[in-house]
Amino acid sequence: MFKKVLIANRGEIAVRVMRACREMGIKTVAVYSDVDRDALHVRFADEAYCIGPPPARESYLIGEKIVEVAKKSGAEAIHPGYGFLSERGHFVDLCEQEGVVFIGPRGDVMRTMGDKVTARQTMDKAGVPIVPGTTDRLTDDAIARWVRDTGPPVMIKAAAGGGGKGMRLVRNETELTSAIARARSEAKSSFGDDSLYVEKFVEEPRHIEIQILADAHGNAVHLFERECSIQRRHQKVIEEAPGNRISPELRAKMGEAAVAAAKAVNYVGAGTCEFLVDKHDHFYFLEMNTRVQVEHAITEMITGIDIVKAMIRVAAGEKLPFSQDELAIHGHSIEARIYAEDPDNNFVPSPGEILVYRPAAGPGIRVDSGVYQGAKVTVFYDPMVAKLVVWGRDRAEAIERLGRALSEFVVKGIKTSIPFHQKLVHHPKFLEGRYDTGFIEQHMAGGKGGPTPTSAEDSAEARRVAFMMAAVAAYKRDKQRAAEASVVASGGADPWKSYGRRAQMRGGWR
Amino acid sequence: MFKKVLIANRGEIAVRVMRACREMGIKTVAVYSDVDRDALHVRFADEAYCIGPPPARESYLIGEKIVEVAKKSGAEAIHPGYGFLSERGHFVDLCEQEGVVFIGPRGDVMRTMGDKVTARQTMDKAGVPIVPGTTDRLTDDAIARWVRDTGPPVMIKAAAGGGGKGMRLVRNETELTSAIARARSEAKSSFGDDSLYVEKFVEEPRHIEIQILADAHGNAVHLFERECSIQRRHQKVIEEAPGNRISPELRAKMGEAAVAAAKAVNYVGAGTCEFLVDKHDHFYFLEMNTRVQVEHAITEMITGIDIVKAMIRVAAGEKLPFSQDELAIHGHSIEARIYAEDPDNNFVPSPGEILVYRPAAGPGIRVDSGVYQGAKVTVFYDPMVAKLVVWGRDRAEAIERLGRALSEFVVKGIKTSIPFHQKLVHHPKFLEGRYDTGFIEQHMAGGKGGPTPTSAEDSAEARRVAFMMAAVAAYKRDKQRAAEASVVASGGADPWKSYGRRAQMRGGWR
Amino acid sequence: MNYEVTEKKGDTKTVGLVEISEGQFEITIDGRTVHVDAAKSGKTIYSILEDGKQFEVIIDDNGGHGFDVLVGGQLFHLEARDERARLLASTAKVVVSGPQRVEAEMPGKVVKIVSPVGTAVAEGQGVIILEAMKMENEIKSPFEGTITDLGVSEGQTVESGALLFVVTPPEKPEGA
Amino acid sequence: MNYEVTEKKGDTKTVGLVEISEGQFEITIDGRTVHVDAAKSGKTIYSILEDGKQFEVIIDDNGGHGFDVLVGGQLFHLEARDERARLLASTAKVVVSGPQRVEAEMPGKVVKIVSPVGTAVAEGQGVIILEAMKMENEIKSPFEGTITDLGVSEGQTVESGALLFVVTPPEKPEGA
Repeated sequence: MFKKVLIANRGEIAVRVMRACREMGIKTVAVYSDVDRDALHVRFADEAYCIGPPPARESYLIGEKIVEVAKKSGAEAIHPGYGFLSERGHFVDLCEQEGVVFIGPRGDVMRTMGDKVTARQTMDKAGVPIVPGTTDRLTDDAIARWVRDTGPPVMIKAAAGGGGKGMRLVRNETELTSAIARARSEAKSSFGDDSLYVEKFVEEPRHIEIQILADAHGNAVHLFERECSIQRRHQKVIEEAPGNRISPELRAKMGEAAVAAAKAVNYVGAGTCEFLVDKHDHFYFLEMNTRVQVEHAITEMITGIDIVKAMIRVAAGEKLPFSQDELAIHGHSIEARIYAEDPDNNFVPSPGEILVYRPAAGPGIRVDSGVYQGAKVTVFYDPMVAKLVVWGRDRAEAIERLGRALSEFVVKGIKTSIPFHQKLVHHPKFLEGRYDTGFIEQHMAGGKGGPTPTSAEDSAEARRVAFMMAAVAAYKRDKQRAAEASVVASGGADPWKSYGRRAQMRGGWR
Repeated sequence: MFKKVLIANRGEIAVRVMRACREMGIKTVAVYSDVDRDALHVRFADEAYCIGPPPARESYLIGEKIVEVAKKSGAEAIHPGYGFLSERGHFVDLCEQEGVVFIGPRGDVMRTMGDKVTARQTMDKAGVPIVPGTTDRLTDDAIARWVRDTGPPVMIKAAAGGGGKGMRLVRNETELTSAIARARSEAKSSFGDDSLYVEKFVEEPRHIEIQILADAHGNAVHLFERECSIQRRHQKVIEEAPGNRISPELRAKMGEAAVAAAKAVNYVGAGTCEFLVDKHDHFYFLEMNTRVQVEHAITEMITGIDIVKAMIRVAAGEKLPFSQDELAIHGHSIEARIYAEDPDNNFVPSPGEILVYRPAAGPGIRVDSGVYQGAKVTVFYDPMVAKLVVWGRDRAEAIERLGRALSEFVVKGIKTSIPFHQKLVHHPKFLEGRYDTGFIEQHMAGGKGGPTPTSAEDSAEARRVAFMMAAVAAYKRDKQRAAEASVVASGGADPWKSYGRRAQMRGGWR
Repeated sequence: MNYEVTEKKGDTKTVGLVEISEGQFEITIDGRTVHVDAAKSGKTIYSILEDGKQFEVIIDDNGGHGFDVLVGGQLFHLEARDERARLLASTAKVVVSGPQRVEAEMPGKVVKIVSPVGTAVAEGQGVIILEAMKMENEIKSPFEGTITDLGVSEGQTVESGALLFVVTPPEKPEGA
Repeated sequence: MNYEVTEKKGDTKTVGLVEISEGQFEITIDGRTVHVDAAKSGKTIYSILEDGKQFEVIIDDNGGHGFDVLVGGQLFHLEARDERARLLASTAKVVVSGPQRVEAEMPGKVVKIVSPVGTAVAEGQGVIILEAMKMENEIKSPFEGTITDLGVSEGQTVESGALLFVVTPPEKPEGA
């Protein structure tokens, strides 16, 4: 086993990986940008090295610097977390060249899965169902011909795609020409590659993904599914494991397909096969994520398997310490991502200092967080500050716990998505477990709508208390200002400057 | 189901019960003493009422006041937690008279189990093995005769006993007369009842207890065992579930005995049968706790059952929602009790304000706490501030997690038992799982000894850093004092008073 | 003291308030007077007790008169104004004279200068567009005046606290 | 500046310390000079970086010269003294004259009065035994002198900050 591992990431996932390492008796090396000297992941590490200025492209994305720190500090392996360098094949190659173990699959596997057309070809060959469509890069004419033959609706997609870019839905043949042109131009500017392919559009799709783990000795298992259909602008908001309305047969078939996908590319490490499931329970391979996912924790809750530890073990050459038949689903788990954003103001990011931080706790609650009271959320990185993960004996209990946990989770100083989650977990459609990826758009007005999380009576009571307390707060501030004013009067502070700040606060910043 | 429940307790258990209520959609009523206005359990409640001055006998122990609050607020039931009124039969009777449901067994059941002689008689009749000895209140002569017939070592015990009082070990017949006299006088002064009985002394005893749950419809199940042998002065320090070296056969036999004990008294609610297990795997009924235990959480972790919710359900007349064959042990769980006490100074209590509170978190960790950053720990109540509960797929992983969690758990402002736990979880005897109730006395010099939790190299490094940082802290304070001194010089503070305080701090207070 | 509390796009209520002792208030609202025990423990979140009912209340002061008040999981955007505050505000306005600095509240990148030096601006008129956390924010002039200096240029990255611009109010006739 | 740091029943080391800038120190210990970056983030716990090595350090100031320092789960009881502190301490001693009040640091119950009014006490001699949190604590005289007043009687319950006793130091010949 490794004696020292470098974690090439920040925030909650860096802390998560360090926790696994500490439990395994492995020393950890953190890297940080100038603005992250006080970040939680630095405090959790045995060693920490600054790798550059705040923008990620000048620090967390510079593979050469990170490999250099690994070699200097004597770290034998690098865990990339998610995001940043986690799915960049060339970084994996660099690690290999420099003799540092990359905790994840090989670079060529990443490249195969990173290119959507190649991935589709590979999966098709391995017998994994793919969304009906082409497995080649197509000319405009070829796309038009395919659409004419098959009929709309179709999705035009960039081969190099990701993050919803270079993607266009065509519901009508008249839209086709302009859709192709726009997809190509977006693909060119986003990925430097304007290759396109085309797929049938799956109606009312549900996003179901299968977690897999594979070692270098030919063993691969799946850890069942997660349902990630609750999305806002292609960003996952709430995930559940197991999924809703997944029959044991469908689960088994999808699990086998995911393991087949992994074996087809000699996959080593943790990975996720994302599938679309249509209303007839047909499933189609969408893409494979070749890293640990944000939502891996809910799978850990229902299986008892520590996925990060397993990743480290197989990267060190060990065999998977469990087989498929030792794995079972135990209860139900849900994750709510807590973002530093203002749900009442179109989800704009909300940076700032966390003045009060009281995470939920108690039975059935796990919080993976990258912050602490007094920490600063900066503008430079992903605004996710914590993951609230709950477990219950069944889905009903998990939802009750999630509601309870959200009601006790306090973050003051920045706005968070907690109030939005509270509305979501009270929505009848969510409670029923009948939703698809269109849920937030259709049933919560894109996040602006949704039910009141409390009874009408409690709600009226809360409003009355809020009015009273606004008056109390105003009173207290007036009192304090009066006191401060007298201090200023006797010399000291610079009223010119403080007026400027105050004026600005009233100004455009919100 | 109840609409509103009063929680007649404070601290972590009050918060724990409120969490269960909130998940069940039940409103909660807190009671608090004058010194607890800012306590966490008040902040978690929907309603809160002051019931008197800080000393428990003037507030939390006055059943009449609490029942009055329940009736005034419309609470249909009272959850007593542990300690305080939780095992006082007369309080249960009072609730019944006043038409408020007591969440727990009937008053007569409590009295049966509260008197050790009656409990022994009852268990003996039910076929539950008791420690060999007498089941009657004995005269001095009768005790002497029994000891002469059986031979030492024996335990002389107060019939009304509890908390280690009125109890004397007799290893030699010459000690007998004085032991009887001292046990009687202690029993008289502690319980107002000098009745004694006598038991064989069990050598190298392990403390194994069985959690049971029973409803009012004649159903009773056990939730397997907990091992609570790690004790310091009869106070549990670390608990594990399942126990160590408990064979499936022994587990089944003890479980059946505990269920038989519950059925013998028509028990309703959650309860715990405490057993002593000797080195030959013989087990003996010790006593039954007729309330929720501090350590119930580890059983929740390995079974997935929410014990507090089950208590509330059966008190409301519902049937147990699971049967014995639906219950299974899943993984391993350990609890470490975090006390506000100074392990380096003979475990003296350490009250004060919690300046920094960063509980452990992440995979496999549950913290049940009654405090928060800024909370004050007072001298009036139990010094337990939090329970750190870990879960692992097996005991090894649970211990690794416990070690990791202790290393990230930060409480500043008061001293806690965390450093003591860190030594404990690195002790080879603990790691082996081979220990009895004499462990801390024999292997850790009563708490003063024990291994260093880190390697010699890391330890030396930590010492060097500590020396450097003591100098830095002294430097910073000198700097600040110099700054303050100049303020004082210009008028304001009272140096006479501040000297007095400083001098006193150097004095006898630590 | 009376406060006028207004919900964004909602009700306005008059809230009467008397502080009896530290944290203890007599509050009149909706024609009813209640006793409120507002404890701010650990200098953090309020615990409110009113006739036995307990609420945890989190208040974010947005500057000006705005307060975001979170009660039982519900967020209310409120403005609270009292007689004296109105008075103070008008007094403050008179005090403002001479050039005023406006500084960056968070680090970001200057995307565009909307009002270059010499522009006459109204209160609330945009001066600079700053990108932070991938969002564009318009930095407005706090009052009427002329932009007399810019601390930044387009494309420049600024730190928190950096001077963005200076606005000079129009000179007022004496006695105005 | 040089500090003498002593572990309770252990080593004494001389620690040389230069503050280069806020939180940045050059520290000489065991004959080696290292650079230490001591960040106190969120005004709470130190994060120490020394040549890449990271330590979370929690320091409790016990008053006087004592510091309890927790590093990597290990607690060290240390005393740190510098030249100037010694000087200040001796100066402080001269300042102490006339009766000094000793107050209760936590609420408790007076179990016993060990040194009644009129008792001559040495520095560190017990005066009162106070029970708090079920433990008995001996409250000692901070210096040599005579007990000239008692604020409490046996069996009495006291609040934090209450006067326990007054001790008057012996008069010193001038110029001593």
